[in-house]
Amino acid sequence: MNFTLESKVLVQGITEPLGSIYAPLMQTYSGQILAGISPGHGGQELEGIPIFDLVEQALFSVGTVDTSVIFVPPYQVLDAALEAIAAGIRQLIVVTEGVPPMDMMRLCRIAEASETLVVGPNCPGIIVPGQILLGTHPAEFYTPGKVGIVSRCGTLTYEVARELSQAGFGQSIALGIGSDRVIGSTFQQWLQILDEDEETEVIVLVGKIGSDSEEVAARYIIEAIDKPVVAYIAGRTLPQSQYTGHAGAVVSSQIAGLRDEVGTAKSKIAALKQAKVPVAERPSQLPDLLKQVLRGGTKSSPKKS
Amino acid sequence: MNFTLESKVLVQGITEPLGSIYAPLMQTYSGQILAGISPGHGGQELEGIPIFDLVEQALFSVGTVDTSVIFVPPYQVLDAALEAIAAGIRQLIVVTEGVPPMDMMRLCRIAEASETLVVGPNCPGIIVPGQILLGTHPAEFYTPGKVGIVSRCGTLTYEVARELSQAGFGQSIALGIGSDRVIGSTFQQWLQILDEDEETEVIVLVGKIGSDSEEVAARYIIEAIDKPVVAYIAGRTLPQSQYTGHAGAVVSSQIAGLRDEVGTAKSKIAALKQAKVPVAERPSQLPDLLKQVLRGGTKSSPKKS
Amino acid sequence: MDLLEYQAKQLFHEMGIPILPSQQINHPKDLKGLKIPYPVVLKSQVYTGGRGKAGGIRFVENTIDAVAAAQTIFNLPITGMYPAVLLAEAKYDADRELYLAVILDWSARRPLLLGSQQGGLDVEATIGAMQQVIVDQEFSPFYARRLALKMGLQGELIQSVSDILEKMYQLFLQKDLDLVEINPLAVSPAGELMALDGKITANDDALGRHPDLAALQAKIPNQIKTRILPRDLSETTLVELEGNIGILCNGAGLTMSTVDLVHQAGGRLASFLNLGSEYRHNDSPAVLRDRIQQGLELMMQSKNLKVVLVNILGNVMLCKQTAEAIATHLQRQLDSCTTPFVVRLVGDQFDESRQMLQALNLPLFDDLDEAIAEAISLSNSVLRAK
Amino acid sequence: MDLLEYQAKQLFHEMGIPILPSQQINHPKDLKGLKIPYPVVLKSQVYTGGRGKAGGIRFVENTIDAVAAAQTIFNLPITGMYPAVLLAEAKYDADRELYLAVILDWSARRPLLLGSQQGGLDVEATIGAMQQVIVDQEFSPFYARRLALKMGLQGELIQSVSDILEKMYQLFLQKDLDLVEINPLAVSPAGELMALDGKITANDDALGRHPDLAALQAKIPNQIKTRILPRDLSETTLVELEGNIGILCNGAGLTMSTVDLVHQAGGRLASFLNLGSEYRHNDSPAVLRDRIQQGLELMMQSKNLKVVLVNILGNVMLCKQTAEAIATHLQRQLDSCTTPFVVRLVGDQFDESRQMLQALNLPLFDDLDEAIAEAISLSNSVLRAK
Repeated sequence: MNFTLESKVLVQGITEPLGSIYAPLMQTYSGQILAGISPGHGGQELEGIPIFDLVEQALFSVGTVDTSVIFVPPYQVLDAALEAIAAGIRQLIVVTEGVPPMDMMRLCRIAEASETLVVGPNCPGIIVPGQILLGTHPAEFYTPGKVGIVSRCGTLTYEVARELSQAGFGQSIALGIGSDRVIGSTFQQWLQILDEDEETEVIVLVGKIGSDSEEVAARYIIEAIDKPVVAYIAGRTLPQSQYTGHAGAVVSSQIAGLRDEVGTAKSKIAALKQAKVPVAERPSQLPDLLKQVLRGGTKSSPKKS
Repeated sequence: MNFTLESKVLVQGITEPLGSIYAPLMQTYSGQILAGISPGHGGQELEGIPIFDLVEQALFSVGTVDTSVIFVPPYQVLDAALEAIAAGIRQLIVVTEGVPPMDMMRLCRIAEASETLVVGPNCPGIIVPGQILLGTHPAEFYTPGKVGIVSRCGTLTYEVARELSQAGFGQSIALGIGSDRVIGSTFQQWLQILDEDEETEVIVLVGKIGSDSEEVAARYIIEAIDKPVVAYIAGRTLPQSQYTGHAGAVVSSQIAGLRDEVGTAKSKIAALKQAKVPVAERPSQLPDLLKQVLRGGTKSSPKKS
Repeated sequence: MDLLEYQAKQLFHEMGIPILPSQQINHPKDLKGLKIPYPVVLKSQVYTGGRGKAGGIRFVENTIDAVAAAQTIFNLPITGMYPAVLLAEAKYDADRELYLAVILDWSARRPLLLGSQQGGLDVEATIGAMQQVIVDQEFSPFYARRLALKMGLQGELIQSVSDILEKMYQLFLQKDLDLVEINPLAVSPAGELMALDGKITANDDALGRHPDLAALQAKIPNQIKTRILPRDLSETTLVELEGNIGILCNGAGLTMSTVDLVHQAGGRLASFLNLGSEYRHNDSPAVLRDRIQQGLELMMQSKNLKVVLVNILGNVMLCKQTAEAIATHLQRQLDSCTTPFVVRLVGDQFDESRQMLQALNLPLFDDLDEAIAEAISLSNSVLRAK
Repeated sequence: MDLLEYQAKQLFHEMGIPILPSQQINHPKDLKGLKIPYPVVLKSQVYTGGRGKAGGIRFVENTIDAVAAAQTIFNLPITGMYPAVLLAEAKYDADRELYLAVILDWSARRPLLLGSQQGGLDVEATIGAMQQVIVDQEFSPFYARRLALKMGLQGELIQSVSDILEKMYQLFLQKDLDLVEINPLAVSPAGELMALDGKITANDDALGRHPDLAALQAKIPNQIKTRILPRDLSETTLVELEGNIGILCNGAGLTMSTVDLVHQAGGRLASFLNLGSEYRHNDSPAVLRDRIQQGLELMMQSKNLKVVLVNILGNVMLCKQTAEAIATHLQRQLDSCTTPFVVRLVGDQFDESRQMLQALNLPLFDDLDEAIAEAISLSNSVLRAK
């Protein structure tokens, strides 16, 4: 993971509507956007950011880049990501919503083979408050600190960050891993990264009903995570049929032999409690839970205090 | 490279006509065929060799295997090879002729990523005289010794080996890399392997007109090969239009900017002579050339005598 | 998007998967021109399972019986839905029935092959016997043979069943499917295979690159279009409940959370509406303003609506843009709309936005709990006023 | 296998690559029913290049001119071949002409994208300006954009030319092609693209899995079938020369080497015939015997043949099998065939085979040089006997 003041960043799809809104916001935050990519727009500029037709062309001109933030249309995401990987970029943040699962499966396979970290798609990206913004997070909601937020939501992540900031809990990093069913990096991967991250003291996991992501994450916390984790799950009062995800997902879970109730708030909260993860009833309760777990120290076998 | 008395071997396509002829011959030579594969024939035997439906099933039963020799029909070669690679086998010998180039391109890409050695297709495979037979070489033509034969031909390899054996030049290894335009391992790869092989003292390269394989090999010999090499090129008296390969190959060479005369005996012999590789006029001249180069010592900077 | 059986079978046929001779029946009298010899099976073409138990599948021996049976099936609702089409199909003598499917394994981020020797039943009933193979790398037919062996198949069936699976996988890949299922795949006494029933679910995100599948979607009767998740502006879905507070929100997680908070605070919802995430690549500010306004219009259609709570979070520009969109909406409907609004927005432009909305007598909050308390209080006062 | 221009364009069209309105003309009178407005281009559909210079392409303004031009083109041989079909096509105003191709790079074992801004000319003439991109990993459209940039394209042409290249690549991959070429790809003043001429070479080894292409092959006139390399038994090709010795051999390298040895020893060849490699997966001993016999029958058709030299090498069984096949052939043709045979075989069964052939007065050698000397000596004695 390399998301610091030193990181060099590229924006793919910089002339797309979303790209042209967020690239300047990201640039304002820390000035690390070296170039934007938009085939056919090579030679132009967007608020001082030079635009190139091709990733490798940009790298030839601006030097090595750590991360690319991708705003291209959904059916072009796979190609943009493969272009970045082929050019040697090993951290990708895909903001775009609506990438076909088949494309993501192919991207995940190739990303795994090339050890590329893919965040998203359909995600707000990453913010390291005071250092770097890689995505759509409204910077004003965030303050530097020691809490790592990993979320499966977009705007709800902002809400949670705002509650924490107002309560004096700054963030070491905050990211949304993406709301789609097929995403690059998972809760488990990020829990591991945050567990090892020296700037992070405690982890806030933000989930919602649907899919088995939180259940799998809870299992992983039991096995591998030492730092304290608290969670918030949205959708606990929703009628069960709503928002429990795509029909295909249900078929998949059922056929895959998972028990029927996977995906419900009940199942997620039970799994998290089994992992000794306190679950907030509302975002505004998170600061209290953080105080409790920080008072109690790390979850087990503390590596550092 | 692991082609010794200790090697463990699998035969894919053991119930195909070629497979059922050569598997028993290979088994007679050194008894290293642990299993044969033929979907639908699991549980049967071929002259004592147990047959399985699937490679992984065979490995579960007989343990690890180094090499698979593939005799399946041409359109099934890619699948058989990928099955072997997925099961962890890293040396493949594809005897079958007529594999579509697109399949070979995909196989080469995946083989490179998994560091798998692919010999063939359309090849007689490998023989290490006195140790192991992996393919179709008529064992009676070969004797153990210090000459490594690497050939782009099939039956002509046998002819060359027979001349050498009769003249007292036994072989450390002999192989055909395949007559097709798209093949797994190249002359260069094998020249390198034989250059490093402790059992090989001198290398005989057997080529024929068509393609640029010998020209490329000659360039590689200049750059990277220390041991003495002698060569024989078939087709030097053929009318030029005959056997210079597939129309596509010509287009490819021409468009790729290679000079027109690539592929002719003249071009190949000139390239080899430039690499200080003596070229025999006929197979029966090879023993004389071998005596000359062995008297002269290694080509340059001798590593061992 | 689900396909009907006959649509799925058409795709099977194009891919070379064997299906029985069959004919689409749009009206009972079509049976008089039937080209398939009797006995024939008539099957209700509906999107739900369990049609056999419900009486939606009938075997008939002659035209008179067939017309009568077709009339019955056309008039038989299955989980509330009537078929627009029946499928008339030849009968088949199966020796055994298998189950085969290719689905997306969302957690593994890989396709998954599924198979069982206990086909013909509900999937749920046979989960215990279901075998799985993950397609870990680029597909190759050996993955299919691996499944066939795990299913316990032997001899020539290993190859023939693998061949069907390979074709199912190609279909899955080429058409961006979430699911392709054959259940049952019949095995005749001679070992021949026949797809007797099939199910295909196309991925909604990928429909834009499959005009042939998108055309099938256009044919889906309106009664069941609610199965389709919202994808673009025209399909933002309003979820209606029994209370009186309406929630307009952006993003699924924030919407769920806002619903939870209202419920937890004792409020009762008339409806909620998620405007969708911020991550649509073509969301310019103009598109967002339009979407907010269209969302508000849709929201006003909910029954029992007494208070609207707007909770929209996002980038620095969104605060003012939302306020503007609400203002435009209210000015446009000034006469007809008397429903009170409670708006929660956050951002640098909060004060500016507050002034804009104050001119319309709308309270603007930056604290969500406060906004919710106000919305509930307003909804209660409306109730009391009744 | 090469496709004709109109066949290539049909595939372009199916793939969504823009082509001009066109019509296949089988006879000059077809032009009376022409549906394309004049002016029109008439093009000879032959397999060779250079048809423009040879007069095989003509612009016509009306039906009378068109019929006359068509008659001329039908009667105009191009490198010895007459067209069976003409293509009538609309005229196009091109602002610029590009060259695009996808081929196999045999050495790199990867597909290669080729492009140049100097289209419309002979490839050979523009090799200097040709840009290349190797498709190193799984294809993705960025490889096409990489080529477009290397070609020096700018602005919207980068994307539009890449789109065409992507479609060419899909065609290349789906149909197992050796070559797909568009030359020229016209760019209109408005920036629209149009494939004015195209060339497709299908891979012969893969034809078995492309019935649509194999069907085109069946239509190729006999006069040019010799372009097709031998693939199966029915197509083993006899190469005829001017001398009097015939060589029957197995494997290309061994055949070439035997030809060389005969030439080097002063012999002159009537013909040589390569029975093919031993690596056809379905070569059972019975198939091999049949192939040897059919090879001998084919060999006997060569003009001036005075001596047949058989040189067959292979596994332990092949020696005796070959002897048997020769014996069967000779016994069958005992009366008609007086051509002397010289046979060279090697193997454990050499003695057994020698006995078998001795009964037919055929000398069997295990040394190739000796066999060749004998063949030449026999051919000379035949010459002297004349």
